Amino acid sequence: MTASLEKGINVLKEVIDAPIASFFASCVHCGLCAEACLFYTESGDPKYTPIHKLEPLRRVYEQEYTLLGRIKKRLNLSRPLTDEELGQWRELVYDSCTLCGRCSLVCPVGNDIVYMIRRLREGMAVAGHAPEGVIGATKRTVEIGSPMGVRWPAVAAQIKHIEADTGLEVPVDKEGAEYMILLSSMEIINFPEYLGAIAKIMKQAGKTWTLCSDAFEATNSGIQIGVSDIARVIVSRIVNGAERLKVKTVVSPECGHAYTALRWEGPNLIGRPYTFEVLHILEVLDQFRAQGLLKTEGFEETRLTFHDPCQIVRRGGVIEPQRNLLKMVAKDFVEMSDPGKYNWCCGGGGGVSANEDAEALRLIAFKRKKAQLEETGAKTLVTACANCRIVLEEGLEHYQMDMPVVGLTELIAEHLVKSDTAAKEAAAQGA
Amino acid sequence: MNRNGNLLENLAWQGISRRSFLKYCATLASLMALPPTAGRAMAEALARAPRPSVIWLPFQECTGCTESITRSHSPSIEGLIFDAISLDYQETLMAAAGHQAEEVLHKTVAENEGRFVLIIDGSVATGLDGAYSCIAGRSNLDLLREVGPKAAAIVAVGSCAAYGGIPKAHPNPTGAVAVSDIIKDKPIVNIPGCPPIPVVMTGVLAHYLTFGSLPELDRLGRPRAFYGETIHDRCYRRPFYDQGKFAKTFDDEGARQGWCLFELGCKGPVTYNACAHVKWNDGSSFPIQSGHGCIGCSEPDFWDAGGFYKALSMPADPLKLVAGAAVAGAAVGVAVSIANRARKGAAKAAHETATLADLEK
Amino acid sequence: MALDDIPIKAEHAAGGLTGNAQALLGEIAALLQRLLATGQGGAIDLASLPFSPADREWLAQRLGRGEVEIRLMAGGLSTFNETACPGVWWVSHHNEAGVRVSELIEVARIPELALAHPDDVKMGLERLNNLLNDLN
Amino acid sequence: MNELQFLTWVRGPGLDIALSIFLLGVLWRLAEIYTLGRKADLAAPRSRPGASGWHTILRRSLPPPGMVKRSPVSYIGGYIFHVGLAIIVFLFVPHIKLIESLTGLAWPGLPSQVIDAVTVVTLAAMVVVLVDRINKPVKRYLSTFEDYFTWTLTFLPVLTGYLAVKHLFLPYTTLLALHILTAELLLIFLPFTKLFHAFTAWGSRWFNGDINAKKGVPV
Repeated sequence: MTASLEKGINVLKEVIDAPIASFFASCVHCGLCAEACLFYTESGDPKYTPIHKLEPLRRVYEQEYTLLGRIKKRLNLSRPLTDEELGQWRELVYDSCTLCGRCSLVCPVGNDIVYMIRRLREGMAVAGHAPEGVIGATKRTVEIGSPMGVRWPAVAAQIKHIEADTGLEVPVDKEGAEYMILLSSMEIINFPEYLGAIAKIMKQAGKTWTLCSDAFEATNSGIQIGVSDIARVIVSRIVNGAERLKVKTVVSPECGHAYTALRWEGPNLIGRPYTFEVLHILEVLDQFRAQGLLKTEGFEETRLTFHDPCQIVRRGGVIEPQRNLLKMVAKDFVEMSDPGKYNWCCGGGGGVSANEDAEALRLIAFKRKKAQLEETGAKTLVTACANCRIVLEEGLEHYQMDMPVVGLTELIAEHLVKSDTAAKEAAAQGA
Repeated sequence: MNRNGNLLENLAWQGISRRSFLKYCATLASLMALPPTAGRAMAEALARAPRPSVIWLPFQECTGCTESITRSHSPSIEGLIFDAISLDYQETLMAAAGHQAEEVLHKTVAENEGRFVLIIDGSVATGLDGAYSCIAGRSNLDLLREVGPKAAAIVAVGSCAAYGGIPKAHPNPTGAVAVSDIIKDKPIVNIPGCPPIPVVMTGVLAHYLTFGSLPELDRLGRPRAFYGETIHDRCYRRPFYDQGKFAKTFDDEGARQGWCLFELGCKGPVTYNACAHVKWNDGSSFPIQSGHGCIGCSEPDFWDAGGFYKALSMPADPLKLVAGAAVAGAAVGVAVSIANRARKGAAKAAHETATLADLEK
Repeated sequence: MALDDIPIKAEHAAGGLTGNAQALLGEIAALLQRLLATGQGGAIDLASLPFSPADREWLAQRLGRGEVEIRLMAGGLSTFNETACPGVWWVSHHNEAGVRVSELIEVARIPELALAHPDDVKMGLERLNNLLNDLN
Repeated sequence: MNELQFLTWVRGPGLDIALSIFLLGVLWRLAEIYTLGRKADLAAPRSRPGASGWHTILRRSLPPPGMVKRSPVSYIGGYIFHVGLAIIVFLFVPHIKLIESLTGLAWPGLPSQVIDAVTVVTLAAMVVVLVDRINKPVKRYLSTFEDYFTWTLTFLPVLTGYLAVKHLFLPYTTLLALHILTAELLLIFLPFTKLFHAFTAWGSRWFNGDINAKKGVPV
């Protein structure tokens, strides 16, 4: 295998840009980013201070791109980065960072710390210091097509089940459809209800849609491990599929980083803007709601709360749709503390959930979510990210909390008005 | 004048009452920051004081100091202090001249060795062996070296004698120095000022006559009683400084309102002297009261301290390097920027597309 | 042109109290107590501490005016004004030109300068005796 | 060298040298940092009111919800000493006079009693944040020599300025000279230490705001 320190440092030299230079020049070591990071707040260990996690990147920046740093290096006043040091930082850069970006929101000098962590991972990964679990997921995504090893036949089998259950068609490779629906392998395996829910909603809204047999998987481990070259390969499948089927809109599923990868990183990875639009499923549902195409009946009676997935909300900009949608179906919806862009991560994003080394720490970090949940007094937890959902379920189980975790799309689907009533209503409106 | 009688009798003879004298002593004590009750002790001591011999030597000077002293309070009650001393040699004031005067000087020095008080005004020229300033064919430097060591104490009157003064101003062509630069082993009282306040001088002499010792001096050899506080501290315009009210020009509304002259270059904050409370011309005014900032004339090297009309917080000299530094900074910036872009370009050129194989060693 | 014609009017800073005047009241009280206990008074020189015109005004107002006023003509006018606290005198010395040269608060039963010195009394007696002799 | 000569030196050649190094450093460092460039973002932007680099420049001056409670000393102490320093540096009349003589720009100042009070509060706040840096595990962990060095560089001019105005410990002239000297040291080191955040924090906030504004997140 061909990972090397030289490759890592070369990549770091490539990714360092004016924002990173400005961020490092601005840091005053105030430590406030630590207070925003659940790995620090829950463990109390100062090594988890976000800005400290960037020390290797800072040293490369200083030694390569500042005159004083280069002079110091020339005079042997500063040590070059070693492979061993980079290895020591794996825990800080991968195990204890979910790329949640909360630190970037509190830094008083304005440093976008997660922007830098994402780029430090570029170098860490090709220097061979990514965690095994994340490497495995990345390999499976590239070689098999999905991080969990799901192939098209498994999806095809699911489709059959769903078509049988709902009596609705699940279109595949239908050219010219308005929406191309993506899935995350987590959903295919653990939450097959999602696809059924989409079929019902699309039917009610009267929209054309399709799956793409060679681009059904939305997740992108390349982003989590931090290798743009690999992320590009993965995202290109979706771009090619969408362009082949000439769809108007590609819909990112209930998966956080898939949205970031496709919506925000994708065009930059392939080096051109898309010819189609990318929306998160929550955005699509909210548009349907606004257009009156989404009709629900009945309400959830129990108290609900919503966990904002970082990549969709703080890192994705989808903030109001989930709230609009919840109001349609929930009588007793309560916000968690720090809702919206200030949400606290579930502790498993950014590849952490795929990383066995991080498991113990992740459960410690979950104490934050546990406290938030207890504070709300909610009986059911709704979210919109399959990865969050798994991590939340594991955390709740570990702390012996009895609380079902539901995907928002499924919840909406459960409350869709039955087709005959819908027809009646439509008729009434027509009259 | 009966110079041998008791001082008070002398005074009475001149129509000056005991109470006038006591009042003068009380005022003097107050000026010297002695306890108010010291006035009486002072009066008693002064009345009994012996009459020490005093020699006044003028060096590189302008006679301004002498003018100042002789213009002290009319009808010169300070002058009466001089009655208490025997001013045996003072070129400007003495009637004798030429060889006669020189004789008096040498006779006095010889007769009073170790007992006379030596007053000096003017700086000491040291260039060309002191040839820049001579009396009777002898350089001041030479004379000081001869007479200085024989004095009981030396009083350096005026900024020139005390610190070198204007003769010492850059580029100091005569190699002017202070008396204290030449004489190291005698008590020297510095009474700086250009000129100094008359009462400061009489105060020092009165102290010497009263207590037989020199008053308490500060690090620069100045009587603490008069030089203990800055002009700024005792200035009646100080409240305006504190309120941020400043005259911006010499004829603006602020100047008319009597606001603080800091911005017009007043050196009051760094000038230790008694002008602001003792004042000049029989206590009638002092420079700031008449609308001009203090020039700091009683401070060492005041002449070279960056200009009389520049506020203390302003640059003392024109900035010469800054423009060049800005150009250099921009040049370094551009050079580093070009080098950085080249480095980044090289890193990009060296990029090998990462594959799965690159994730592991 | 008279001095007052020069259009420079020093306005005094509003308030302008330094707080020193208040501290002085305590010191005066201590001196008075000592005067009662030991017969020995004392004096406070108002020029020796930072004292604004406002401070002076404040102190003068607080101390008030008493019954006795002494004027001394010796090398200029001096005034000794008893304050509303007997034993506390407000003393101002002026020179011949009329400029105030010092100002004190004196704590004594009679200001020291107002008392006739025994030597001066002797001279007075001598003078009287001479007068009597001349008359006889 | 006597104290007036010392003062004249720091007001003259010393100031010239310090301002030159400062200016050189600032231009060099700004060019070094901001010419590194960045890639254009090709993703279709989402716009949301309040999300932009400029908004973030302003918004980051206020603490995010809950943060004051989590780190009260950093915020309260930090506010006090930053605002205090700004008041002292830019609203004390002699300083304005200096700026005016260098740039021609002037504005009204504050009474010196106000400046005195602000100075005392600022010094106290600086001591408190230093103690916090030593006591708080995160800050202690992050701190290097530079953090303590720059604290000292910032503290000394304020302290010497206060002592000079109040005539404490040393003659005014000496203290004024020391005050100017320490301020010059601050200027000299500012571009090359974390103190440079006085310049780059605005750029950093703008970048952060701009990067996230593309996603429609007002950070």
